[in-house]
Amino acid sequence: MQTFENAKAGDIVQALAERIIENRAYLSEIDGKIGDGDHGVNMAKGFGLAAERLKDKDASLAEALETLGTVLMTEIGGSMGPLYGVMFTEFAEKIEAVDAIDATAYSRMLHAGLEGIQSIGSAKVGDKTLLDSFVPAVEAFDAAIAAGRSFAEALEALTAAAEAGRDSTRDLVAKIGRASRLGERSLGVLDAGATSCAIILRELSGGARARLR
Amino acid sequence: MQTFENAKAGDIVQALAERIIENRAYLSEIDGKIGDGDHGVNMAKGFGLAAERLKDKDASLAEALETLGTVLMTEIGGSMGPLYGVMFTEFAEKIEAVDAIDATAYSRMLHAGLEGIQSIGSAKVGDKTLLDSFVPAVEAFDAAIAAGRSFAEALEALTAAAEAGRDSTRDLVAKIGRASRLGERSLGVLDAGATSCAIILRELSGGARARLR
Amino acid sequence: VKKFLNNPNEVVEEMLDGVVKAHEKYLKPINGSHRALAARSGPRPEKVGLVIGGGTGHEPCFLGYVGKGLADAVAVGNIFSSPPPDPIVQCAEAASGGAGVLFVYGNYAGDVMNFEMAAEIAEEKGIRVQTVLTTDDIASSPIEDREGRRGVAGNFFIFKIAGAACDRGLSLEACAAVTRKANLRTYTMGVALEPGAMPQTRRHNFEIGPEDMEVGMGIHGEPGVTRERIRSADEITDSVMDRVFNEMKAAPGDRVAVLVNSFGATPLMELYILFRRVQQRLAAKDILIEANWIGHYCTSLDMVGASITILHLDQELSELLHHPCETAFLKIN
Amino acid sequence: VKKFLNNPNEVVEEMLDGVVKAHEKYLKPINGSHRALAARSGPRPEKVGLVIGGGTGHEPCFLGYVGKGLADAVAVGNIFSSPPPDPIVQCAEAASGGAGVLFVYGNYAGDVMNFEMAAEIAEEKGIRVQTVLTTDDIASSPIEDREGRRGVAGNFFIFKIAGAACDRGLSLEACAAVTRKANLRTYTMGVALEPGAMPQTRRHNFEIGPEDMEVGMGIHGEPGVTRERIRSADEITDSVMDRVFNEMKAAPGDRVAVLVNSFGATPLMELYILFRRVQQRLAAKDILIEANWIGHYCTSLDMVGASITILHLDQELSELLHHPCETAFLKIN
Ligand SMILES: Nc1ncnc2c1ncn2[C@@H]1O[C@H](COP(=O)(O)OP(=O)(O)O)[C@@H](O)[C@H]1O
Ligand SMILES: Nc1ncnc2c1ncn2[C@@H]1O[C@H](COP(=O)(O)OP(=O)(O)O)[C@@H](O)[C@H]1O
Ligand SMILES: [Mg+2]
Ligand SMILES: [Mg+2]
Ligand SMILES: [Mg+2]
Ligand SMILES: [Mg+2]
Repeated sequence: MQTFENAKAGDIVQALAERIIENRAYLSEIDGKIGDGDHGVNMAKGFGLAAERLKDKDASLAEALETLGTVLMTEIGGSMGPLYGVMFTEFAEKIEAVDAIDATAYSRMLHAGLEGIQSIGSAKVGDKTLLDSFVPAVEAFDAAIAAGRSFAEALEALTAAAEAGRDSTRDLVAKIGRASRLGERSLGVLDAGATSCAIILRELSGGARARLR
Repeated sequence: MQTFENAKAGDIVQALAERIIENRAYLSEIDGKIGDGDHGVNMAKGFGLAAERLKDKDASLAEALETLGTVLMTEIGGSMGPLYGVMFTEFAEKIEAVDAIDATAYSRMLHAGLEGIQSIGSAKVGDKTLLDSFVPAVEAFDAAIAAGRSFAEALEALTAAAEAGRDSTRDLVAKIGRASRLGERSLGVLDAGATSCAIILRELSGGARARLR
Repeated sequence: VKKFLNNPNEVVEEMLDGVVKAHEKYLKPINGSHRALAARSGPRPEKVGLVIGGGTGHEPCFLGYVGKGLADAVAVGNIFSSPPPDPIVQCAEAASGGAGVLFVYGNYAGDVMNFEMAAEIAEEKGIRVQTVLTTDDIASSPIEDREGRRGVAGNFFIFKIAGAACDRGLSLEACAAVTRKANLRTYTMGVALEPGAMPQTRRHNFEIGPEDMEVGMGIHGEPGVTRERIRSADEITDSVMDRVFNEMKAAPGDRVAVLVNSFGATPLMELYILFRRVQQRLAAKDILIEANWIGHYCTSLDMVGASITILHLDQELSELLHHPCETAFLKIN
Repeated sequence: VKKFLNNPNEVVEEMLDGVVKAHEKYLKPINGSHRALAARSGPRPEKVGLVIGGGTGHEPCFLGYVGKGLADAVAVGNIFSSPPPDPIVQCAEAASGGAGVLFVYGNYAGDVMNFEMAAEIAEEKGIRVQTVLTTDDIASSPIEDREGRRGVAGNFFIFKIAGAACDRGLSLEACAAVTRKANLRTYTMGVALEPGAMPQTRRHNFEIGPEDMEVGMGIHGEPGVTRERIRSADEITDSVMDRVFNEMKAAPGDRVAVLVNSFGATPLMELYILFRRVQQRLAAKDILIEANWIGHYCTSLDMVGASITILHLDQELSELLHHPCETAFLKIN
């Protein structure tokens, strides 16, 4: 059975932060089309802060996720502070005690994060939010495992589903949050949160996959 | 000796107002380059108001000039209200008692207007103001008469000199008023007041010339 | 878009440095942080504390309304982003005089999540918290979904009423109730002619065509509810006032307060032209303007546009509106 | 450039309709005219009357500073144009309480001519008039020609001092003297990033390149004194403050009042960033900011830009600055 080591895998979060910072302008541009344009700026601020704290810490994945979650939750504000804050905190909590993370633990982690988001945000799939990336990604992961695929394959399925989910937001009318005021006018553009969520999931899963033993 | 009748020549002022109103945007555009852009707007407002008052009045030139001068002086404000206000009021006063206006009366009128302006404005030729149109125009008129030219010829000389004077402002550095703050930056553009003054003098003198007997 | 800036990433910090120096008469940092500011004279024992807050980019909202008789503390977020829970909790603690704390803020997902977390933490610390969400933007949702609307410039009136109620020593429940009433009687609609630009990008998020305007504009630079052809000031005002009259059940003789608010770049001259028509429309219905404010009260960076807010007064609201206050941007005596 | 307008040719009239309705608590038309507005409580027997005025497009200058403790009457011109003598005379008559009238206005050719004619007429009517021209714009002429400088946002302080002197019952000569002193101790410099646009044309008079700014900008949309590359907010502030320090002979321990003024479209956020640096520069010289104002106080339509004004206080000016006043845009108590 494939697993990856929790210890020292905090680098994954560093890489994740780099990706978000790289995409700062892009994410704000997307948010600007139907939102207020702060998504990339705030995300980059939060992830950058966390990356700084983690520097040279040799943290485990759980520790790194915990740091990231806490920074987002306590220092960033906006929608993303609480939503991604709770997500990463839940991620961290679920793998805290796991040394070698297997598919089951990974799935448990994903579900906990998802539930965290849903408990404070109360959005549903189809509302044009990050859930449109997240939910199909988790489903694809679980389905792949249930179908007997390997952890690595399931991670690939997860990434692909997250990105398909992100792309699906283009054809959705926003039902929640800022963009929902726009009604039909929100059609035709990606959701900013779904886009950042796809980036996060790709990086996290890619990092895990590269470490599988 | 050529003269023109004061009575009913108020139409000249009407035509003058039309010219100014036509040039509203142009005059403001020139003023905008090195001034505050209000010259055309304010001139058109004042001349338009006067034209309205004069409508169907069959006024003499003196009466019409008096109306114009008073409207400018009392209702327009800015630099042009007092300057052109005093000029037209002085014009009116000097020809008030003259039925048939000859070159001497016309010259007396011009000089009175000029002195009026200088008494309140204290600008000199070369300062890049309307005086750069006005002063050479009056000088050209007087010189033509002194040289034995006809009233009609002198009026033509006046117009030509006013326009040459206007053009000369392009190469002047403003020494007074708003544009003087710009120093060398005021080079290369016409002075707004010199431009409107040339329009006024052309229209007035053209109207007089057309009525000469 | 050109701006007076140093490091665009430090724009909020630098602004707050300026704010804290400029308004030290009214504001003091809580525990040294510029993200949680308390009124120098405001919080006092047995008075309900009023905590407001939200993102930056709306100046003088929210920090301009902190002081005696108005808000006791303000939590300050990043541009167009709610503050995180921590400064909100600090505000609650600073504002608390033992009689509970009232949170009043605009109804946005981010603000709701962060203020709710803060409220939980404050409750755990023994501070009773009640919350009123402002939802005055009548363009943002149909009347059936009044609770889903956003809070925009009407904040100004709702904060004022809340602050006065607190200052008069009402109970937490009574303060919340009258603030809720003020919110229900406050009607705002905004129109933008040009979007603003974030300091970090100095570009417009989106463009409004040369002949167009965004109607139902919020205060975060996001597009409005509909895009329409630009019309005359009176026609624009009429369409706003028609929407207001549709919801506000005002009878002849009723009194209102009016706020004509610039979104940032629209100058006073134009606001007065809008106010002129607002006054005409109200007068035609025999509705009296008891007080008015015209200027920059709740902005969206350098957006070109304006909003009109009507507060439908009753005796109680009128008294609270005129209750004295002393803050950096609103003084009533 | 988009604006909220009806008939562009009636923009001043429509604005004044709005102003007169909005501020009827402070202002009343003199003889029914909106071009001459008197303070409802202000003029009184034996008090020197303060008359201010100028063109429109500078709102809240000048009409926002009329009321108890400040100006007694304001004469209102067209956009960027001095009022004609008649409304100024009406203001003088309304403001006169028998102790003379003080005219305070910016040093512009048009204003000087119209106010001087009005002063003559008022004198003929038996009203003693003294005049103080404001010349606070340090960029507009070299120090040798201090009297030739223009009056810009420093008007705010100079009017305030003049109004307080009048309200305290000083003689006409004493009022003029202290106002003159205030003018001599007031230093302003402005920078524009984009020009404004006249309502009649809705176009910029001239363009400022994307990387450029106009330095030494006045308040009438005319180009500034020099065009420079745009720099950081701190660098801009430094160059202004260097010019101010060059002229203001302030010693450590001296006190000043500061005005950071938006020209129209520049939002508060950026003004605070400028103020932050002003404060740092003054503090480094041990100069104390006794009071500050940050916002839209003397504008130029929708111009993007800001000016910084320093009033070098002494004991007398400080007392007059803090003297109570109550106007639409300045309340001190
Ligand atoms: N209730 C919610 N549940 C899940 N995601 C949400 C919710 N509300 C908003 N979002 C996500 O947040 C994103 C916007 O994030 P951001 O721009 O940082 O915050 P804000 O909208 O407060 O400016 C949206 O694109 C959407 O994906
Ligand atoms: N002292 C003066 N004497 C003669 N003409 C003057 C004087 N000052 C200004 N002008 C003229 O006034 C013109 C500007 O007029 P206008 O734009 O209407 O007034 P303002 O400068 O007050 O905006 C200048 O172009 C100049 O020709
Ligand atoms: Mg956003
Ligand atoms: Mg001009
Ligand atoms: Mg936001
Ligand atoms: Mg002018």
